[in-house]
Amino acid sequence: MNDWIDAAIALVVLGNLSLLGTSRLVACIRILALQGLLLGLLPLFFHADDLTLRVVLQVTASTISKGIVFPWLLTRAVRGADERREVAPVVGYTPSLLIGGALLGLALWLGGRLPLPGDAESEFLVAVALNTTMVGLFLIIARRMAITQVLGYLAMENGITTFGLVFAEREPLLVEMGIFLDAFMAVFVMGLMVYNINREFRHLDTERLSNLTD
Amino acid sequence: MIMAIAAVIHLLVALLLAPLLLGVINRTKAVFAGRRGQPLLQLYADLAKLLRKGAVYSGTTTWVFRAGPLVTLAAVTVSLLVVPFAGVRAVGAFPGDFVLFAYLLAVARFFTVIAALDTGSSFEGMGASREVAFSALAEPALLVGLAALARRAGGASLSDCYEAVRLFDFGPNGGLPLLLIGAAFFVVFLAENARIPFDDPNTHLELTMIHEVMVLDHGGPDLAFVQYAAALKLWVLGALVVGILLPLRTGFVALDFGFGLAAMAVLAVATGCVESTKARVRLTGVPQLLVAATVLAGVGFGLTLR
Amino acid sequence: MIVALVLLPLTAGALAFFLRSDGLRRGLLVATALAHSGLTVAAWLRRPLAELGGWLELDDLELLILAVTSLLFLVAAVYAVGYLRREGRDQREDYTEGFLFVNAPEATFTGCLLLFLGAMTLVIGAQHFGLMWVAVEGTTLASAPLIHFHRHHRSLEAAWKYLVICSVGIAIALLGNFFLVVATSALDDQLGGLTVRALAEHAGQLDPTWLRAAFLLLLVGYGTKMGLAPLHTWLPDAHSEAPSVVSALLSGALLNCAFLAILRLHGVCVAAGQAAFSANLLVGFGLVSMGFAAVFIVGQRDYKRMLAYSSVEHMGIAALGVGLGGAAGFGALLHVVNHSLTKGMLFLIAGNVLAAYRTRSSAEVTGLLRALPASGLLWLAGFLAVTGSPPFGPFLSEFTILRGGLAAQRPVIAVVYLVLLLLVFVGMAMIVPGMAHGETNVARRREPWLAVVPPACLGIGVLILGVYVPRPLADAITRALGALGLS
Amino acid sequence: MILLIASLALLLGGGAAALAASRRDRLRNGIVLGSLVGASLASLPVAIVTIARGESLALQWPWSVPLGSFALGLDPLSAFFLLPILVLAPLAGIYGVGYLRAWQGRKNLGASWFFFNVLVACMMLVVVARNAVLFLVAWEAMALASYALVVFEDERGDVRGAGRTYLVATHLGTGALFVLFVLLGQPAGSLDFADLGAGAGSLSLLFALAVIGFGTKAGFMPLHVWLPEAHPASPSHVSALMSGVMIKTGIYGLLRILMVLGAPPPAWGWTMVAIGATSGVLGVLFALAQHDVKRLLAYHSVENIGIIALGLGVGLLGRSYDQPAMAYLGFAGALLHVANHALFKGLLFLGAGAVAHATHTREIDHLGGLLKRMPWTGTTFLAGSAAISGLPPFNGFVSEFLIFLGALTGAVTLGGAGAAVGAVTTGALGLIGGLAAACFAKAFGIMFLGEPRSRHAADATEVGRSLRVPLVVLAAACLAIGLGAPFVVAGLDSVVVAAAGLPPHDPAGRALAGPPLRMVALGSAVLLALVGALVLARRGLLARRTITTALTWDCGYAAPDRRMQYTAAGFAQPLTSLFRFALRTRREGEPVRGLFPARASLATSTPDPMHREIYEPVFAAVGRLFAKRRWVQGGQTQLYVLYIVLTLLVLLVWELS
Repeated sequence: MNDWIDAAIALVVLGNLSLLGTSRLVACIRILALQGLLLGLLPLFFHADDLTLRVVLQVTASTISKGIVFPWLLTRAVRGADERREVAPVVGYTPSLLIGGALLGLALWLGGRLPLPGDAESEFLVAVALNTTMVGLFLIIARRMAITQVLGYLAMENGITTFGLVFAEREPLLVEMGIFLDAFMAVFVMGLMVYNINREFRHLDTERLSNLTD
Repeated sequence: MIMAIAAVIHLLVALLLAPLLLGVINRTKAVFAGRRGQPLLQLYADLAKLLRKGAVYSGTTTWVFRAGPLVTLAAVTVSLLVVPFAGVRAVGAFPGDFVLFAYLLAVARFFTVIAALDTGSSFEGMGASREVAFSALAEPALLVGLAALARRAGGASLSDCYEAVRLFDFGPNGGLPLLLIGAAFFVVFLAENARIPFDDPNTHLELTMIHEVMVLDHGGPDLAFVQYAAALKLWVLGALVVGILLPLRTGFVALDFGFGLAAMAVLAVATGCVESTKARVRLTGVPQLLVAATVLAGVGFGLTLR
Repeated sequence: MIVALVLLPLTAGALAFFLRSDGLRRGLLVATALAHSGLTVAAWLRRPLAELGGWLELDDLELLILAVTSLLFLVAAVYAVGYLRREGRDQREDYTEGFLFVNAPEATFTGCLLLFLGAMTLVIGAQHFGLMWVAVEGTTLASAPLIHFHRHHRSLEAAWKYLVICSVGIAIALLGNFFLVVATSALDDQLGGLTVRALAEHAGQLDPTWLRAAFLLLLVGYGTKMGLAPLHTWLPDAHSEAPSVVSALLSGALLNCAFLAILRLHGVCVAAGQAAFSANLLVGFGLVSMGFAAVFIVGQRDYKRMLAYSSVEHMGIAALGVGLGGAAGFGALLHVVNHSLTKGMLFLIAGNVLAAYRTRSSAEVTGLLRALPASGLLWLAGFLAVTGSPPFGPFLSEFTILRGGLAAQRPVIAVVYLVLLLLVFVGMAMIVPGMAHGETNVARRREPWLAVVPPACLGIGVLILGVYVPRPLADAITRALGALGLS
Repeated sequence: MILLIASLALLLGGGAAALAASRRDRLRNGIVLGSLVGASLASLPVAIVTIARGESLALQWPWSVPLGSFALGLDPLSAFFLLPILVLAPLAGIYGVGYLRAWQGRKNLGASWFFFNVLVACMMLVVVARNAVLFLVAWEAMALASYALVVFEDERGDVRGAGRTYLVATHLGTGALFVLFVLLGQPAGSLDFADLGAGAGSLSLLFALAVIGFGTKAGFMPLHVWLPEAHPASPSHVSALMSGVMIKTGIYGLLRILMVLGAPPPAWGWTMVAIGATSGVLGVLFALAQHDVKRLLAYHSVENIGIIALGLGVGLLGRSYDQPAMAYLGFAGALLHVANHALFKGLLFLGAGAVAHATHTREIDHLGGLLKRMPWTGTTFLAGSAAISGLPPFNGFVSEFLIFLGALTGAVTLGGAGAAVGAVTTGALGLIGGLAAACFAKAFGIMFLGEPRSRHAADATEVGRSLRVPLVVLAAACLAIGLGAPFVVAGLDSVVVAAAGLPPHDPAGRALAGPPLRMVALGSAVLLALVGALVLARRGLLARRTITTALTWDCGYAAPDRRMQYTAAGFAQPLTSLFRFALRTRREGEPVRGLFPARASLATSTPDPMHREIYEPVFAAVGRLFAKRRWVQGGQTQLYVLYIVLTLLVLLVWELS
């Protein structure tokens, strides 16, 4: 089982790095979808011994939304816009990759510092969840286009949700409903905003969205 | 009892002899200049003549102009009440009386000044301006000096202060401090009475005058009051200088009194000598002299702190 | 009852989207606000029972915030009626850039306003950290369209920033919630839900490292919403671009809700023996917020942004007060009440000023007292109140916090706090009186009572709180502090 | 006590009623005057009885405010500070009714009177409050009410600027008071004055806070900057009230705190002496350089506060060195000067206001010859000038005399360095007195004497009765206190003893103060009698002589002109140029050129050097520094998210490492 987990983790980390290094939006969305699938399935491996219906349902919902629905919505949004590429990011792609390495190190360090009570094997998972979260945040910071920022946001959500699914499974369903609801609403409302931005500025570049200053 | 009588006698003597001091000064200057000079009693004659004259008032003036000489004379006269003379305590001696003394002189000055301003003349305005400037600087010198005297005397009235002054007193609080304070007072005496090197009472050259120019418009009885008040002021301040620098005391009231009058005469002669030998300082130099006097008095005070 | 409090505005909000008549919808808005206030009063009089297995409960702290929120919403609703009447739906010219734009449909505005209230009520009532988190996210989603009411690029930008920044914050808070769950893993099944009460009861068995990490994440997450510097960056943009009614609610009600969430976790930390850790963080954020606000208030050119930064400052004060504890804690909760009323009033007045002068530049506004006497007077009074001058409410609370700071043997913090307060005063004194006094080209006009009476009511409230702190209020604050373990 | 509270209620009610009756001028004026006079009549007897009996009244009502209580108390000290308020307020009110008539219909006078009444009520409340919260509320409400009065003519830019300076200054001062009271309240956990006490902290820190906090209100140099701005900006009856009474609440607060702090170390006394000497000398110097009569008067307030501080310093040193007589005299002088300054500064501001009212200018150099046109105003202004210059027989001399006497007592009795207070104080007071006389010779002489320098002055007529009555009353009061000094000071015994912290009925000071004061009063009386006698004598001398009227002697110059008269700037020039290192007067104009100069001009102005060279640069520097930090809020969402992430990471790393 651990091999599977390790393989999945390795894939996720690779996905994180490639997210940082890719300029084509559609490719980003695909990576994200893959990542969503992987991370969504992780709990299955984790709770293989005590698999309950709840976990199965969670996993199903998570994989379907993150692996299929969101990517589909986002692809549509990208098709609607003129730009297909992030041409001039705030932080270039090479530095982004370097920072991604640093973030990975930081995540590993933090994961080591946060020992899970009674669960030794999951140490890496904490790090990976944190790393995914950080990479998502980094994308928001380092990319200029609104759509890429939404993607970053989704990556971040991926990391957090994974963490929740794996470690906070004891919490009743309501919370998870909230999580999905919110993730959906975030994408939906943000998508709406992206649409609005596109209409208002004919452009998805957030450079235009920095007029309000002191 | 004797002292009380002596004090009253001093009052009368001062009121009577004050104009004579000016005569002595003028005679001294005449001697220096090789002239015969005017009679010693010239001022008395002037006063008598002026009192018999009518008056000319400028149409610009108000009651302030008429009040000026009167208030000036009244204030100087009242100030005489607290001045001790030749070891005789003043009639009105009380703790802190020298503050009243200084402020009465200020009253006199204030009214002289506003009377001058009342004429609207630029010359008198100029004199008034200089007068207030220089007297404001003379005030601290006088008061700090008196405070020093009060400290060494252990009492806060002029009479206490001067009773404690002895000739040839070379104790820790005598000698040098007294000399410094006496010097400061002499400067104040010259400045306040509009003598050379601060002012020239004889010229009528506007640009150099202070006191004389302020009273240009007064005439008749008013001018008599002004001149008499000036003479009295010379006397009271002179008494303060003499009380420090020439404090001859024998213990016999009459003898001391005589010495005191003689000392006043010496002071008048000394003033005449200064006026004959010194040139008037530049106007900008006057403040320096007065500040120096304050410093002298302050150092005098500091020496008494030991 | 609590469910009713939450559902009432939610249903009314949903209904508002479908009502066709403007009059009816406005009536619905005010009626809902009134009903909500009525229920709140009822809750004060008779403490409602906990519902949904303890997930919803109104304790003293909650009642306090609920009362402020409800009151402010009522006032804002009344003001909104007048505001919507003025706004209209035809094309309008933008004040600053001169382009034409239209407003969002009124139904969207009213509906979102009501949903916003529902979400805020849920935040207040929710004792479960998960539910609370859902509700906080709900407030973001409900209020973003409100900010984008004027459909033009600036308000879009403000709404976008609001959404992005608050979403990032809320995501971090979600991670914090998970951390919190991890912290409870030693308890297995005894916990019975991630409620404030349960956590406080079992605080001793929580894993300290994870609890602290969870507090950090939640503080940063909700702090973004609350407007603690340097997480506050959405505030000035959103407050300056949103309609003034919305700004008033954002500043006076929403920030409190986020603060409430942080307070609750602070209470858990106190119970778990981590008081020093969380308190120091609050103090730190408080001072940094005040400092940020001071820097941006001094020389500020836009009076609505100035008010927004002032909100940052006051949230900082509240955090600082809670962090200092003792008397300062009392002051902090009192300050939350005072600040809501004051800032609500100021934003509503700012709306009047904006409508009359058609500029947000404080330099271009002069002679308020001549053009709009009532608004001008309230504007000046609000400035004095918000800077903590007697005889207004914030003075008492700020003074109490100062007292608490010195009593807690933290003179340096108290002095820095005071200096920052004074700096903000100086900064605002350079701006506000200049707006109120002087001559003006704007013709003197009759001010509609709907535009003046609501803020005036708030102003009177602030004045009363400055000379008299009602016993029930003081008692409620004391008990609330006791429940948090801060007294 | 009930009467006092009734007065407060009457004032506030009257103010509110005036606000309501804003448009009906007669009714409103009636209400205002009724409330002011009524409150004064109701409370004056209470205050006087309290002082005479030397007893204290107290009252405490609960007040639902954290650590607040509605505690009022009336002891001799409070009662004494009530006196000037109760005397000056109705007089300023009467004056104001006439003064504000010019604005009827153009301004909301109801609001102005409302704030006036609030100001009076708050001042009263400040001196009787016995709880720190109540005190601070009243204190700040007082400041705000006066601010509202200062910006009465808010259409003028300078008035707005003055209001701003005042608002900021007073609030910064109050900030120091916040800390002060909190620290004092800590040991007992209560903010009632009865429980205040110094805790473990440094007493000198508390003293410093009190000096800064109360000194800002009082106008200690260099915290005085708001005074010369705010006083000229406000209507004259307000300036009179603010300068005459309100700034004294700072002195009151300082005294009250000193009573709490207990035995003072010598350093405090020296601090006060230093502050007093600085404020006094620089205040009068700055006054000398001014051309605006109200600005000049404002600087004189700084000067007189300096004199009061000198008195306090002498008194404190007396306490430190255990010299009851010195302490008594110092405090007596300071306190009496508080009352005296209220009277003559009130008189002078009202007089200046009357001049401004009649001539529409406050520029001294545009006036002249007003004594003929406005005899009442001129004569009373002269009385005020003499009083403020400390000239006998007026009241200013009496209080300065007491301070002199205290300092001299120190010089005589103290050993070593302590005695130096005698030299410093007498020197400073002497210099201040001389300069003040110079300044008022200038103010009175240029404004009221000579020939008019402009149309404004030439066309002036005497002001109406409601403006004259207060002037006459105040001038009479100045003279009365000057002549009745022994009785006044004896009457104030209980106040002085309380302020000086001496055992009650301590005879030392009274014994020292009584006889000299009798002599001073006698001297003043003799002076007046002598003047009277001389008047008669001259009348006799001139009885049968010719009296002619002519032109002023012009030294032979044929065509004298009004514009050739000395100006205020010229009059003060010897002194201002002597002290130019402190004044930094600006001179602008065209110098005289060539043998036959066609035109030349000279304008001097002396803005406050401390304002210009300390406060303004500091404020500007802070503003610039802050402006440089604006990029933080640069508009990029990315940047903003970065802040969040950085905050989070830094905190996490800090927490977990």
